[in-house]
Formats: sequence, structure tokens, C-alpha cells
Amino acid sequence: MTTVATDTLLAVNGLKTYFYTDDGVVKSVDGVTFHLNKGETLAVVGESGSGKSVTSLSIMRLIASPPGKIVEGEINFTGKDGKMRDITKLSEAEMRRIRGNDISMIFQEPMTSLNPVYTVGDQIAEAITLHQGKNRKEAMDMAAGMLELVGIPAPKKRVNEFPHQMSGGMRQRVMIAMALSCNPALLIADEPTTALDVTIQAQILDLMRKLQEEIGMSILFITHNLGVVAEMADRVVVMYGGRVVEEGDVVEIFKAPKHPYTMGLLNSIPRVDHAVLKSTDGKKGRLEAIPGNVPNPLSLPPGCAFAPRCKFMIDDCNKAVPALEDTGNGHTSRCIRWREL
Amino acid sequence: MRNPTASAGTAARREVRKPQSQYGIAWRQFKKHRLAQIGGGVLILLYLLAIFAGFIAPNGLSVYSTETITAFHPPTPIHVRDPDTGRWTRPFVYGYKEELNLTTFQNEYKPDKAQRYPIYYFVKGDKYRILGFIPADLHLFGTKEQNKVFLFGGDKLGRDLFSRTLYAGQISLTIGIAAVLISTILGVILGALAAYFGGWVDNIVMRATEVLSAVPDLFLLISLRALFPIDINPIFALYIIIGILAFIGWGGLARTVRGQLLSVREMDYVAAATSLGANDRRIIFRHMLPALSTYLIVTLSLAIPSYILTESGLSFLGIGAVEPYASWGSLLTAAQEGGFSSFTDRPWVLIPGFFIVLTVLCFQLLGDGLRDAFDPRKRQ
Amino acid sequence: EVTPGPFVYPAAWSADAPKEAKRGGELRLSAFSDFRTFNPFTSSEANSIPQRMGTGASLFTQDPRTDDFIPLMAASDPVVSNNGKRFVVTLRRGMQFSDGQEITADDFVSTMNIHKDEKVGSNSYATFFLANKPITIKKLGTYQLQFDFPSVSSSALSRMSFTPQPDHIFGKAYREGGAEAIKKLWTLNEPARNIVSAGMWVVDSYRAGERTVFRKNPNFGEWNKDSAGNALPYLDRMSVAIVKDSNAEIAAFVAGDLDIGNAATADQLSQIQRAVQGGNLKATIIANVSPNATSSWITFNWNQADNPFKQKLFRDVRFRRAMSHLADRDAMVRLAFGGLGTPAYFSTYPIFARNWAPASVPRYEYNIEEAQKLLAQIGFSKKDSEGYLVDKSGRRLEFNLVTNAGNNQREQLMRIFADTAKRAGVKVNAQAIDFNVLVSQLTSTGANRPFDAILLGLSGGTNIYPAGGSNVTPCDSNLHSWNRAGKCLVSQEQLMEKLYFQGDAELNLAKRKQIAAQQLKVESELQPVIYLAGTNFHVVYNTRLGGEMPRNLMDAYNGSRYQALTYIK
Amino acid sequence: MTAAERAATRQQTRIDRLPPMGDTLLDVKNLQKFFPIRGGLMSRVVANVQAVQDVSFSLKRGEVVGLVGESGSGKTTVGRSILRLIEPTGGEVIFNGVDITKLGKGQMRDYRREMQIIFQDPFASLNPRMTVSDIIGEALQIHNLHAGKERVERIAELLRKVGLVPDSMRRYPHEFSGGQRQRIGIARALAVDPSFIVADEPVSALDVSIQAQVVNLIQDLQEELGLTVLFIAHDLAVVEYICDRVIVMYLGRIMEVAPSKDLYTNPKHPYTEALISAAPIPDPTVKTKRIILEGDIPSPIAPPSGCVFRTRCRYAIPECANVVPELRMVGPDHFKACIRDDIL
Amino acid sequence: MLRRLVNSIPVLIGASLLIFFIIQLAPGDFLTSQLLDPNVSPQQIDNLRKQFGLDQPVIVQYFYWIRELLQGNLGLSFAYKQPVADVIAPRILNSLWLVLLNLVLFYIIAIPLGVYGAVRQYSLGDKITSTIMYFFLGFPSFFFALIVIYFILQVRFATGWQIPVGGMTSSNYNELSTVSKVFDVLAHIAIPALTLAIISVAAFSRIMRAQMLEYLNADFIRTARSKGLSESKVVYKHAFRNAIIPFVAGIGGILPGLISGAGFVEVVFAYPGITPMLLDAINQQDLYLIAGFNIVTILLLIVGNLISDVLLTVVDPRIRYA
Ligand SMILES: Nc1ncnc2c1ncn2[C@@H]1O[C@H](COP(=O)(O)OP(=O)(O)OP(=O)(O)O)[C@@H](O)[C@H]1O
Ligand SMILES: Nc1ncnc2c1ncn2[C@@H]1O[C@H](COP(=O)(O)OP(=O)(O)OP(=O)(O)O)[C@@H](O)[C@H]1O
Ligand SMILES: [Mg+2]
Ligand SMILES: [Mg+2]
Ligand code: NI
Repeated sequence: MTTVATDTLLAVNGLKTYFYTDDGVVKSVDGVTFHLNKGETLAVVGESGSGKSVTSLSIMRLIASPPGKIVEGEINFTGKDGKMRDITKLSEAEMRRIRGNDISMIFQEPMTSLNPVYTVGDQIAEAITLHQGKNRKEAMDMAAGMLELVGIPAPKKRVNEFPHQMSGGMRQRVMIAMALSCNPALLIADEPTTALDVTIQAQILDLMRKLQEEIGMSILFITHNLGVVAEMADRVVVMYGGRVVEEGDVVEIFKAPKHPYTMGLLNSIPRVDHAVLKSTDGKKGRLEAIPGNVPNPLSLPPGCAFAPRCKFMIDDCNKAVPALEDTGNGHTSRCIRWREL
Repeated sequence: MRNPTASAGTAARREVRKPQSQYGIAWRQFKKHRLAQIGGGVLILLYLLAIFAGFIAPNGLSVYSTETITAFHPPTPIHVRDPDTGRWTRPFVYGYKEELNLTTFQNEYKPDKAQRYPIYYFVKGDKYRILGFIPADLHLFGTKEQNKVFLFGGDKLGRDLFSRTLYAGQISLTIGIAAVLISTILGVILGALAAYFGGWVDNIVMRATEVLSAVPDLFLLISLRALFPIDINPIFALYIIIGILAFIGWGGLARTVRGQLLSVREMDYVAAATSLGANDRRIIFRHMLPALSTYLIVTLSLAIPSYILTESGLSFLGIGAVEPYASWGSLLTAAQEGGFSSFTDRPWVLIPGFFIVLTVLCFQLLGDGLRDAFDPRKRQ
Repeated sequence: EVTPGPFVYPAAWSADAPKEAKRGGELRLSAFSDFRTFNPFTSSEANSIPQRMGTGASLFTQDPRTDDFIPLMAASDPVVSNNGKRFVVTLRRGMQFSDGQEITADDFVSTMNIHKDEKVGSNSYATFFLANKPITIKKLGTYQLQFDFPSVSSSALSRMSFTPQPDHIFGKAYREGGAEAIKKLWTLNEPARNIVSAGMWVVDSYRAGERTVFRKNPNFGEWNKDSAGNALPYLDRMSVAIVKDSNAEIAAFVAGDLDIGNAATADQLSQIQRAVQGGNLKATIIANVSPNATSSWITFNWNQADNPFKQKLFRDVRFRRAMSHLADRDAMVRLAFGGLGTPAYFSTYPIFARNWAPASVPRYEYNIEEAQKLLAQIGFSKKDSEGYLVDKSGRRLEFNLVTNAGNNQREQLMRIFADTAKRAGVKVNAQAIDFNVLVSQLTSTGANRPFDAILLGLSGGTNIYPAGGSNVTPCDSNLHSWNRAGKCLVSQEQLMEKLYFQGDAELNLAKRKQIAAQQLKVESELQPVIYLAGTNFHVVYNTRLGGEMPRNLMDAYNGSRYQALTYIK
Repeated sequence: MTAAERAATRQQTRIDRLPPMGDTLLDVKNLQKFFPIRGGLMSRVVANVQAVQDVSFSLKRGEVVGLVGESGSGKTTVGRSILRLIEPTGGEVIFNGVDITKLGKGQMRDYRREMQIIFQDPFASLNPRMTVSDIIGEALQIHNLHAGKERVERIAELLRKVGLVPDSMRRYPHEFSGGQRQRIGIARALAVDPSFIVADEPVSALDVSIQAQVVNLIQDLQEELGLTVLFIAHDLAVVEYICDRVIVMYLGRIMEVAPSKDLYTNPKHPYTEALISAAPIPDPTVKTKRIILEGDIPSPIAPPSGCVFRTRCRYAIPECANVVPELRMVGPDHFKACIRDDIL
Repeated sequence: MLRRLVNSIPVLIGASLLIFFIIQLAPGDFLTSQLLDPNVSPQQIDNLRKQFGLDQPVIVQYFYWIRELLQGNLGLSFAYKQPVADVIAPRILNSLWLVLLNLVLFYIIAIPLGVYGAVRQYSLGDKITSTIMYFFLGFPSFFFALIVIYFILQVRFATGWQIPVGGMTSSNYNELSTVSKVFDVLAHIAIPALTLAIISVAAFSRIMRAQMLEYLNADFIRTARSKGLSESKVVYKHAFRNAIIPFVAGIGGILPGLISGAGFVEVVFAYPGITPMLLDAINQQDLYLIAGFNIVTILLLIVGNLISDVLLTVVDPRIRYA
């Protein structure tokens, strides 16, 4: 994606983040390119280890260094002030001004992502005092307001409670409140509901959608749950082995995937409403599994990372990493045989 | 993660590789830990020196002459060139003339160039026992007849400090390990009993550990030591010290072992074994205790140095290793008794202290390395 | 009735003339063990606070020049009657306690009576008994006392020389509450201002475990003067710091924080010497001033009914002489004492030996051949495969020798003895054991006692009759260590006992010496105990101190200075 | 031995071991499990976690039954209580006609061969210090099943059966990926030829693409070996594929039991309805109206009176607080624990 | 809370039994060594033994002692002929100052070192500091103290500065003003305290480091960073507060440690703390002095544990509700 539209909030370009470990270089993110428009929700899907979190942490510049390092690429971000900057080139101080203010993040583990020894109010207020120059009292009031916003009952009382006094769903709401407290332009949600029960997940997703409408921020939504993607996303980025393998509009991705991995993924998930698939002869239906294992990030195959598990594999697949090709409608795929699918 | 071939016809390479146990991995991790390796290497060297002390030491444990005074004999440099001709010769040392200086109150030694004692290898000398039972009298080096080489100088009675340091190593290096072993065995057994049976067994064991931790160690040590009259055998007395150290040490260990076992007991793999019909013994010995091994290795490596230090403290109080036997602690205490003279007049008597510091340092580095090596978080 | 003036410290007791002395200042001393109490009746340690306070306060004191007792608190020499068993003493006038109360006969009477009460548990208890019979004291007048001894004793003046304690405090308490009341008085909790002293010092402040400061008794100078007539002491204060570690003590001395150095070993002397030579300390060091009043010895157990072989061996005088020949006393001095010691051959400590043990007393000196010869005489002439002597029936010449653990010098003496013995073919199993165990072995009684040989040392005592001792020489005394069967086993023992009592009861010094020489000859020939060696006495002090004794008076017994005559330059 | 022969012997031993007692393999009656919370002086029990309350259901031979519910609803507790990996507080577990809760330790061991468990966490359920052959062989060793070379062969066979190469035998668990470990866990469970398996969320820790492999494997093995399976999951969709019937639990109690097809198309209990509706559908074109349950699952220490779900139920009426609803038949093989018939 | 107290009763009884019997089992008693004193007759010793109750069977002595103990009486020291409490109190106080200063120095050194080691894990600085720390750890305390004294002497000689080489006060202490007194004591305590601190810092800073590492990798640290907090705030506010929780839990053990003194360092520095007295007491078998002191220690341990429980609830909000 070279052309950056004016309403682009975030444009990641050829991002490479490597980890230099004792066992070798882990190319967790190896040339990731995508963009996110204002007010849009972009879902990043892919299985465990495909580099979703590393991508998002790279955007926040929170990669642990050592061993991690952003080796290449740009992350262009338009802040609240309307200026576009390359995040990879900012100083640590500048970056701190962006974190929590322009971009904020919620994490997968609501149970461990809050500091157990401070009240939730403290933790929310911390960001507010830092970025909005409010004093502690005002910040605490705002924190209570945020809790109310995310639907926590009796927020005045709850601000003074500690994380362990709350359930997982409530903690995740606190995380959201914290993330939204400074009206960020971009919210990165790294698997915000994976650890939660379905009924709670439904609550949280509902809440996020509602808040996005109210605040108008963009969301980078990371998940491996395709159901959640279908529900939340405008557009989808599919990652595999540290690379983007497909990107496109959510409906297109689901209806006409252009990469065998996406296809496999869609087929292998059971779905509640899919009773149709069950054969009528009383025999139970079967899921169509993707064979093989998730690749080892230390020794990715030379060509297409998905090739060893791909039923469409041909010799060419192993020769070189396929390019991300435009398949029309802003839909791209990293498969040399996308036309045949 | 080189994965073995998986089910449905993947094309993953078949790679036959030696399977790696936990220990294999830990070893690999350990090999990356430079300081720990150095620590381990030095320790091996120290242990070898101690094991073969009899052979390497030119003298026996307590050999000195009441006629030729060698008290605080200075270290003898070994010469390899003939001072007259300047040619290489068989290594030799000079004899020393001794004189009690009544203004400085010290024995003063001057090399006597006229007396030259060549050093021979594999000389016969004082008798000793290899590994405590094979009698031998061969020494790596020494001068003929009475030994004149004092690599580390002489001690207060004029005994060769080098020999004594080596022999002392035998005690210092084993006392920690032995005490740790015994307290480990006690701690593991009692901790395991407490964890496994719970109820009143647990209660008694835990109360006992609390009692032990409530009484100050130093007090326990001294009092217990006084309990056993030393008139049996100095070596036996040492065993008693070891026993006492172990007795004091098991409490904390039992506590952690109990905790660890209780948490291992909750592990799914223990539930799996139960569901397979494994009996209690099997679960304890095959599943629960091995899970402790890494924890133990690390704790032990870190506990040994503290015992070495405790022993030196005992020596300071005069209840450690008893003459003629010596430990580094007791040698150092002898140096301590000499006060500042040990610094100014005869710094070589501090060498045993250096050995203590070195050993403790090495054990710490080693223990650190082991801890890192066994730490699952350091692995992917 | 004459009223003599104050006691005048002879000019000869100090190397400096009175006019050189400056007044004021503090004498800074150190002590190894903690102070336990202010109470003179319950204190049991040496150099206790009451003892230090009482300095210079006793009826008589020994003149170092002659070793004679001269009157101190007494106005004159005692009037002796009843065949040397009754002493009438007149007190000097004008003596006052630190609280201003006059010191009178009452104070002496109540002090001695309290000491004599076994319920009080005073350490001086035994001083007031002779062969279990009490010495009695009687007040003849405010300033006159009468002592009655159960038997004649050369130590009579010494026994009378105790420090009086205030009757208005202790006597009163004793009369009202008996021994229990005494024990409750003057613990370390007592405020210093309540402490009263008859002697040179009185407690000024006490800091537990750390330091006790004494100030001079203002009334002491009233009856103690220097030869120029100045009130004594010159010093205002004396402080004693508790220093448990000898290195710390040397460090403090070298740093100039102490005035008197307690240097006992070559290392300590050498450290001080080094500091002096380096110009970092101004101190006087006089090494080897005299031997100490101490010696180490080995005793063999004669009471081994269970082991006739050893019993016979140990009772054999030739064996014991051989053992004395095996003691390389010079090596012991050089190795164990760093050259700063003196060989010992008799129960009389080396310091007294020069005056008390004439050349006629035999000395069985180090001589392996002689030892082997003697051993051959008792049947040990062959050696076994390991080189040890055996008798005809193949029994090895072997015994256990123990000393107390923790005393390095003794352990070394023991090792040296064992090593030379080994060279002669005698197997000595040397071990260090717990002190209390050792003591209970040594003091055990009966026909069967649980040890072979013990190496130990004794110290203390006076030079009045320094041959043997009341608790050593008599066959039933508790430190008659070789034989505690309760009675003498050989005639020499009996003879020694007899000579000891005779000597102890002899008031004439020359005659005493004669008896002592006789006794020592018997003792030496018998060798009931093998004496080895003793350490030497050194004098070390910071040169800011003046008023030390002339060199010829200094020795381990007299010490190096009178505190009364000491001053700060 | 050919595969057929082997199958025959297997059948043989099975019959020898436990003669089948009727159609029902497992009958759980009024199962109850409280975890005491101790505190205060003398560590008395101050409260109970009422993890499972009065749960009854039965499994027919060869049937696969799903057990679903939110986290903390007591699924694992039910599964482990059946195997007596934890001792139930009350109730009966009748396995093949015998109430195994009454058996002694020794007697229970014989039954352990019949009932196995697959764990949720593929990392915690394999002893990291044992090789795969030790892990699988342990089962054989305990029951003295095969010896020497035969045992090795049996292990190899089991590995092949779960889709791993026999070479894996010598390796350690940490050398395998999550999916592979789960297969090892399955092989271990199969080693003793059980007739009943509790699969406690065997796929929820796995990657999406691997999940399907393992689900398929379990399904294949179940069909091949005629196993009876209690399949625990919180993901309704997975359960639907594999199970004949589904039990829905909430806060330690059964809410609804129904044939799986029935349950999804026609849930009768408000909780089931909400659960199905909450599951996101991986189809961006389908936008259903969610039923969003308010609040969190209540504490099992003090569950609500009457119907435990009433606090979050949108159909709750005052009546619900008074009676604990019984599990009632509402259709063929379809039961629910709700007093209201006028809904759904 | 109450439960803890009740639980500690058996510990108290067990420990007192252990102490009492161990002391009694040792050969001889307080009076044995006096057997060698020529001034003390054996009869007198028997007499004293009766007075001290040492002629009774051990068990009788124990119950006698326990009865006294229940009345708050720790017994009478044989050597000091004074109530045990009076003997130990001033020495404990002395030790307390030393150990307190030691603790302060200790934390001042160890905490930054631990934090530094964690923040800059595996950096050269981390490796060097930890190796140096381990090096100090290897010194037996008595020996290290001697080295320190030696160096102080040399410094004194070289510079003439009056650095104290031992003791707790200067000899002119009594004449000093209150302020000077405080400084005098501080000057005397500083060096032994520092000596102690240096020796023991290694172990603690390593644990601190490990704790910090643990929390620096925690999820909530990432959260804190993602809020844009500065690194120092992340480290010191978020990680540190969590990392010290176990140490707060361990504060209970410090209390008895405070009064138990500084061990051999007190001896070598001639410091008037509890250790020199205790060593003497053990040597002399001053039965009640030892036993009484130990009881105080144990009581303090129990109190300490209670205090750390309270503190823990302050530092770690999770405890309150657990
Ligand atoms: N600190 C690190 N050191 C080494 N490798 C790392 C580190 N962090 C991440 N990786 C590697 O980077 C790769 C991508 O990890 P990432 O966390 O981005 O995956 P993900 O897609 O978020 O997976 P999940 O769905 O499990 O969260 C993985 O192979 C992981 O092992
Ligand atoms: N050992 C235990 N001690 C105390 N409470 C327990 C114990 N095990 C489980 N519980 C409690 O019992 C309840 C049921 O737990 P259980 O593990 O059976 O739920 P689950 O349905 O399996 O949940 P998940 O989906 O999270 O695995 C929970 O509230 C849990 O906290
Ligand atoms: Mg992730
Ligand atoms: Mg569960
Ligand atoms: Ni690997």
C-alpha cells in the first residue's frame, strides 16, 4: 500500500520486527503492511504465533528490547493534532506522549493486565493526569465517569476498589475505560475477549461497538476468533507466519477468500448456526481441518509459509515468498494461485 | 521447535535427533552461562585438589619439626635457573635460615643461597590414604627427606600451609555438601510426609519447623555442639557438626518441599496418573518427587556455600574442625587470631580465606547458572 | 596512742619523681570480660568493678621491693599473740568512704562476716577459713580489730587484707535481711551515685557491656599521699572498656584509644611495635619483663582400678620422669608461645621459681634417650611395626591425653608433646574436649577415674608460700589431680603434704624458703605432675602515661604501675 | 497379530473384565461437590464453594454427550468427580451397574481402566520429566498389560492411532506442539482400553486450525472404538459437532439436557438461549439480535435461591426465587430446569 | 490474627522445651568451671548449686522456669545475679541501633542494586555488581570485620582522622552534648553496620532482582507502559510496589533479628551488643540468661509475624479479602 489516503489513520509499511534469541532470530513480523482508516475497525486474525501481538506492540513501540527490535519499515500514524509521524522514528519521550493519549491498548488477559496493588481508579486516573494535566481529584472523578461509561454499576464506589475485587468481565471493562480515558484516535485491542466466557464476550463486544460509535475512534482488533471478526470488523488482515497473507473487506474475506489459509480457517471452525452442514444420515458431521502444525518461527520455509500445510501447494510455492497481490476491490492475497481458488 | 512429523501427511522433514530431557535442555542453557561455567569449572578443580590432597600435598596433614623451626615460614619461590650459571636446572628451592627477632617479635627467615633443595616429582614421603582407604606414600612433588617447599608458606607450628590448605579443602568442601545432603534428605522426607498425609502429621512437622526457625541458629549450633563431648574423635566431631548443621537446615527445606509438593499434587499429570490407577507410592516417587529435582538442585547449590560459611563461623568460636584436622574456616580463624600480623607480617596465612571466598563465589555463580538453566521461563 | 598520718606511697614505687606528676586526666583501660555486678559480695569475676573500686584499700599491702606486708589501712604492723594466731590491728585515722562516712572497725567486721556467710556465696568465702575452720574477727574499739586464726598461717596478713565495705549499707542490710538482702544490693541496675567505695575509685558511669568509668574517691587523697605530700591519686578518672576480641583491643591500643596494652602474644607485641616504629603510636614496650604466674602441666591418673596396666604405668615414677624428659619445653616455648615463655619444672610458677627453687631441685629436662632408657627399665624396649614401644606381652605404650578445646596454646603444647613422644615410640592420643567435661574428669574422685592424662594450666596465688598449694598438695584436696583416692598413695605424697603445711605455717621467710626447697625436691623427684611451660609478662603502655614502677620492680606479680602514682603527661 | 485379531482380543478382555450391565454405561445421580473454605480459629469450615449441586444424568453405551457451561459452572468438577479424581460430597456414580463412589482404593483401580480423562491443558497434563513412551507406558505398567517388546509395540500402535509417528516415543513432551501433546494425552487415555472417556475441554487451549484436527481425531476414535464420551466444552459450536446429546450447566446445576440438534434449533431454557445467541457467528452477513446477559455469574459460595439463573434471566418472575426448578421433560429426550413453560 | 496467636502457642512451648533441654544436656553446668578455682571450695559449689536450683532434675527446673515465665519473669542470671530482662535489655538496645542502621544501609544498597540488576538484566554492570556482591558474600563476617578494622587503622595513620575502630561511644562520651552524643554513636555504629550490610547485600539484591524481573515481565507493566508512563514510574511505581510484597511479608523475621544482634561483627568490633554477652552466657551455661533471651526472641518472632501480617494487608490489598 503506497498510496496513503487522507483519511488514513495508521499505515504500517513493510514492518519487520525480529527477536534475537539464543536459538536464532525469530522473525515474528516479517514485512507486514496494512493501513487503517479513521473510524474504521480493522481485524487482524491469524493463529497463535503469527505475529499479531508483536505487530500491535510494535505500533505501541512496546517491544521488549532486547531481544526484540523493529528492524525495518514504517508505521505512519496521524495523531490527534492531524500531523502524520513515523512512529518508528520518534524519540522515547515523544512516543510516551502518544501512548495512552493518541493510541491506547487493551490486552487479552484482564486478570493480569491490571496492577493488583493499586485501585482501578488510580490506574485509570494515572493516564488522565499524565496526558490531560488534570489534578488527582479531577482525574478520579473522570475515572468514575469512565467506569460509568463502560457500564460498571456504582462507579463512585468501584473506583476505589482493587482489581481482585472484580470479575474478569469487569476488569476488561476497566481496561477499556482506561484505554478510552484520553479519547484516543486509535484503540488497539489485542484479543480483548479471548479469556472471557461467551456471555461476557458478548457484553464486551457490544460495549466496544457502542463506544466506537460514540467516540468515533478507529479500532485495530486482534483476535483469532473468526466469529468475533465477522461481528466487529470492517476490514480484515489475515496473518500467517509473520506476514500478511490476505487483506480485504470483511464480507469478501468470509465469502470469497483468496488465500488457502483463510479458506482452511473458515472451514475448520465449527459454527453454532451451521447445523445444516451436519449430514442427515445420522452420522455426525466432520470439520475440515487444516493438516499439519503451526510453523516454527525459527525456521520458516523459504517460500510460502503456509505451503507445507496447503492442499493447493505446487513446487513454485516453495521457491520464493509470494508477493501480496491485489485481487481487486482493495483485496490482496499472498498466494501465487489465488486466481485458481 | 523442530517438530516430529505430525499426523495427516505433512511434509515436515523427518529429523532423527536425540531426544532432549529437561536436563538436556538445562545443560544447553547452562552452557550459555559463562560465569556459571567458570564457577563450575573452578569447583571441579577444587574438588580434584581436595580428593587428591594426599598426593598433591608435599607434606602430611600435620607435619612439622620441633627442632628446625619453620613457624610462619614464608612461601618459597621455586627457582628454575641456576643463579650461578644462569642455565635451566631442575626446579629447586633455597633453604631458609630462621631467627627470632626480639624487636619485632617475629621469626625472620632469610634464604640461604648455600642450601639448595632440588624438587623431585613423585617422591616418597608421608603416608596418606587415597580416597580414605588405599594407603600410599607417593607425592606429586617435594624435596628429598624433609620437605623444604612451602608453596603457601608455613603456619604457626611451621606446617606446610599448602598441604594443610589442600587437606582442609577435604573438610570444607564436604561439610557443606554433606550437611546439605542430610538436611535435604530430612527436609524432603518430612516435607513429603507433611504434604502427603496432611492432618496431624502435617501439623507436627510444620510446628517443628517453626520451632526450629524460632530458635536462633547460632545458639542452636553452639549449644548442640556442646552437647556432644568432643573426646571421641575429631573426625567424628566433624560428622556431628554436619549433623547439627543438617538438623538446623531441614526446616526451611521441608516447608518449601511441602509447598511444592502440594502444588505438584494439583498438576494435571498427577491427576492423569491417578486416573490410570497409579498407587500412592508411584505418584510420589515417579511424579511428585522428580518434580522437585530442579528446585532441589538449585536450592542445594545455593545452600552449600552458606554451610561452608557457617562452618567457618564455628571455627571462629573454636568448635569447628579440631586440630590436627583443619578446615579452611579453622585455618582462617588461625589467621584471624594472629590479628593484623596476618596482614602485615605473613599475608600468606590468608590464603585459606581466599579459598573460602572463591568456593562460595563459585557455588553462587554455579547456583545462579543452574537456576537460570532450569527456569522454564527462559526457554521457549 | 599514736595517730599516724596518711599512708605515703614510697617514692621508690614510681620511676618518676612526684614533682613530675601532673594532676587530672583519665586512665583508659580495657577488659576482656564483661562486668557482672557492683556488689562486692556476689561478684565472682577477676578485676570486677568492686575490686577496681577497692584499689588501695586493705589493711596491709605487699611492698614489691621486699615482698613484705606493710600497713596500709592499718596504722601499724599488727600485734601478734597466741603463738601467731591472734592479730590485733589498729586502723589508720581519718579514712572515709566516698560518701564521707568514716571507715571504722565496724566496716571490717561486717564485711568479713558477710563474706563468711555461705548463703551469700561470696567468692572470698574460702579466704576466711583455714582447713575448714573459720578465722574470726572482733571489734576491740572503733579503730581496733582482733583477728583469731584457727592455726598459724604465713598467709595471715594476706587474708586480713580485704577491702572494707560500708557497714552503713551492707552491714545494715545484712542485719535486717540476712544473705538475701545482700544479694539484692548493688546489681548493675543500681544508679552509680549510690555506690560507695573505700578505695581509690568509685563508679561514675556504667554502660552495659561497653564501658565503666570510675572517678577518684574524693576522700581517698585524705589518707594517701605521695612522697611529696600530695593527695593521691593524680588521675581524675579511670575507664575500663569491655573488648571481647583481642584484635579489637590491639586495634584500640594502636589507635591510641587505650593507655595500657594487653599484649600477650608475639603477634600482639609485633603489631604494637610496628605502629611505634611507623611513627603512628607513641608507646613503651618492655617485652619479657618476667614469667607469668602460671604454668601448664600434664597430670596422669593414678586411680584406674579398671585398667591395672595403665594404673601401674602411671604410678611408676620412672614412667613419669620419662614423660618429663619427653617434654620439649624449648620447642613449646618457641612454637606455642612464639618464644615468649619460660619452661616450668615445678608447681612453683616460673616467676617465683628463681627465688624459691634452688639448683638442688632436680629438673628432668628434654632428653629422648634418657626417656627411652627409663622406659626400657619398665619393660618397653621393643618397637612394634608402627614404631611404637611395646612391652613383653606386646602391650603398646599408649595413652590418651586431653585438654580443653578452644585454648590454642594448650592444644599446641599437647600436640608438641604428642609429637615428641611419638618419636620416642610413645603413642599419645591427643584430643581437645569440652572444658566442663575435662573439669569433671579432673575433679572426679575414687579408685576409678575416667581419664588417662590431662593437660591443663593453673594460675593465681601469692608468693607467700608458692610451693604446691592448699588445694593441690594435700592428698585429699580437690586439685590433687593425679590421685583422688582420698588418701596419699605413696610416702612422697605424704611428705609433700607435711612439708606444705609446715611451710605454710612458717612465718619466717628464710625458713619458708628452705622448706619449700625441700618440698620441691620431693615433688620433682616424684613428678606427680609434669610441668611444661608458662607464658611471659610484657609491659606495654602509651607514653602519655607516667608514674610506672622502676623496671626492677615490674613483674607479673607486682604489675607495672600503681594507679595511685600514675599520671597523664 | 493382525489388527483384526487384536481387536478381537480387546473385545475379549473387555467382556472378561466387566460384563456389560444394560444399556446405560454411566448413571450419575444427585452428584454433589462442595469445596470447603476454611478460616477462623482452629481452621473450621466457614463456607462451601458449591461447585456441583444435585447433578443427575446418564450416558448410554457409545454415546457422546456434551457438557457445556460458562467458566466456573462446575463442568470440570463433574468430570473429575465421576472419575473420583476428587471425592464427591454426595450422590452416586453408577458405572456399569456399580456405584463406584463406594469402592475402596484397590477396587477402584480396576474401574480406572475403564474410565479415562483427557485434560484441557496439554502442557500441564504431561509430566515434563518423562518421555512419551514413559507417559503412555505408565498406564500399561500399572495394569501389567504388556511387557517388554510388546509394550513398545503397543505404544507405537497407540501413537500411530492418534496420528503421531512412533519415533515420537523417545521424545519429551516439551518437544511437541500443543496439538501433538493433546494427541499424546489421548493416546495415554486409550492405552488401557477404556470404555468411557471424559474429555475436559480438550481443544480449548489449541489453535483454531489445530482444534479441528483434534476434534476429528476424538470423533474418529470414538466411532472406531465405540467409546462413550463425556465431552466438556464451553464452546457450544464444537459440542454440536461431536455430541449426540448436550447437557447445559450453570452455577453447579443442570439447566437443560437435549439432543444436540434439538438444543441448537430449539433451546428451551432461557440460559441456553442466551448462550447460543451470545456465540458470535463467523459470518459478517448474518447480523443476529444478541441476547446479552447482564452481569456476571454469581459466586458459587452463595448461589441465588431458587433458580440459580434467575438473577440474570430476562424471563425471571418472583416465583423463580422460591423453588429450585426440577429437570423436566419438555420433549423427546429433552429436559429443562425452568418453571416457566410460557417462554421459548 | 487470633488464630495465628493460638497457633504460636505450641511453637512457644516447643521452642522453650528445646532450648531448655539442649542447654541442660550439655555437660556440666554454670558452676563446673569454678571447681578449678582455688578460692572456691567444693562444698561452696554444692551450696550454690542448691541455691540456683541446679541440683533439681531438669524437668523440675523446666516447670519451675515456665511457672516464672508465665508470671512474666524470665529468671535470674547466674553470672549477673540479676533478672535476665535487666541484663539483656541494655545490650539488646545497643544491638538494635546497630542492626537498625545496618538495615537502613542494607536496603539503601540492596534495593537499587536489585532494581538495577533487573532493569539492566545481563548488562555488564549487572554481571559485575553481582559478581562483586558474591565475592563479599564469601567472606566470613568475622574475617571481613577484621579486614575493615585493619584498613580503618591504616586510614587513621595516613590521615589522622579519628575514625572509630570499635566500641559504641568515645571515652569522653559522658561529657558530650546530646547532639554530639548522637553523632558519636552514629560514627561508631556506621562502620560495623556498613560491614554487615555489605556482606549480606548480595543475597537480598539477587532476590530483589529476581522479584523485579518477575514483575517487569508482568502484563500490568505492559499496561502501564501503554499508558505512556515514564520508565522510572513504571519501574518504581508499578513493578517495585509488587516486588517488595514478599519482603514485607518477611518483616516479621526482622524483629527478632534486630534484637539478636549482629553476631560476630559485634565481637570483632568490640560492640556492646547482645552477641558477646550471649557467647559468654553459652560458654558459662548461664541457663536462664540464654533461655530467657531465646524466649524474648521467639515472642518477638511471633509479634513480628503479626506485624508483618498487618503490614502485608496494607501493602497487598489482595490479602484482606483472601
Ligand atoms: N520476547 C520474545 N522473544 C522471542 N520471541 C518472541 C517474543 N515475543 C514474541 N515472540 C515470537 O514472535 C512470534 C509472534 O508472536 P505474537 O505474540 O505476535 O503472536 P500472536 O499472533 O499474538 O499469537 P497469540 O494468538 O498466541 O497471541 C511468536 O513466534 C513468538 O514466539
Ligand atoms: N479445589 C477447589 N477448591 C475450591 N474451589 C474449587 C476447587 N475446584 C473448583 N472450585 C470451584 O468450583 C467451581 C466449579 O469449578 P469447575 O472447575 O468445575 O468449573 P468449570 O465449569 O470446569 O470451569 P472452566 O470452564 O473454567 O474450566 C468454581 O467456582 C471453582 O472456583
Ligand atoms: Mg497475541
Ligand atoms: Mg474446567
Ligand atoms: Ni523447541
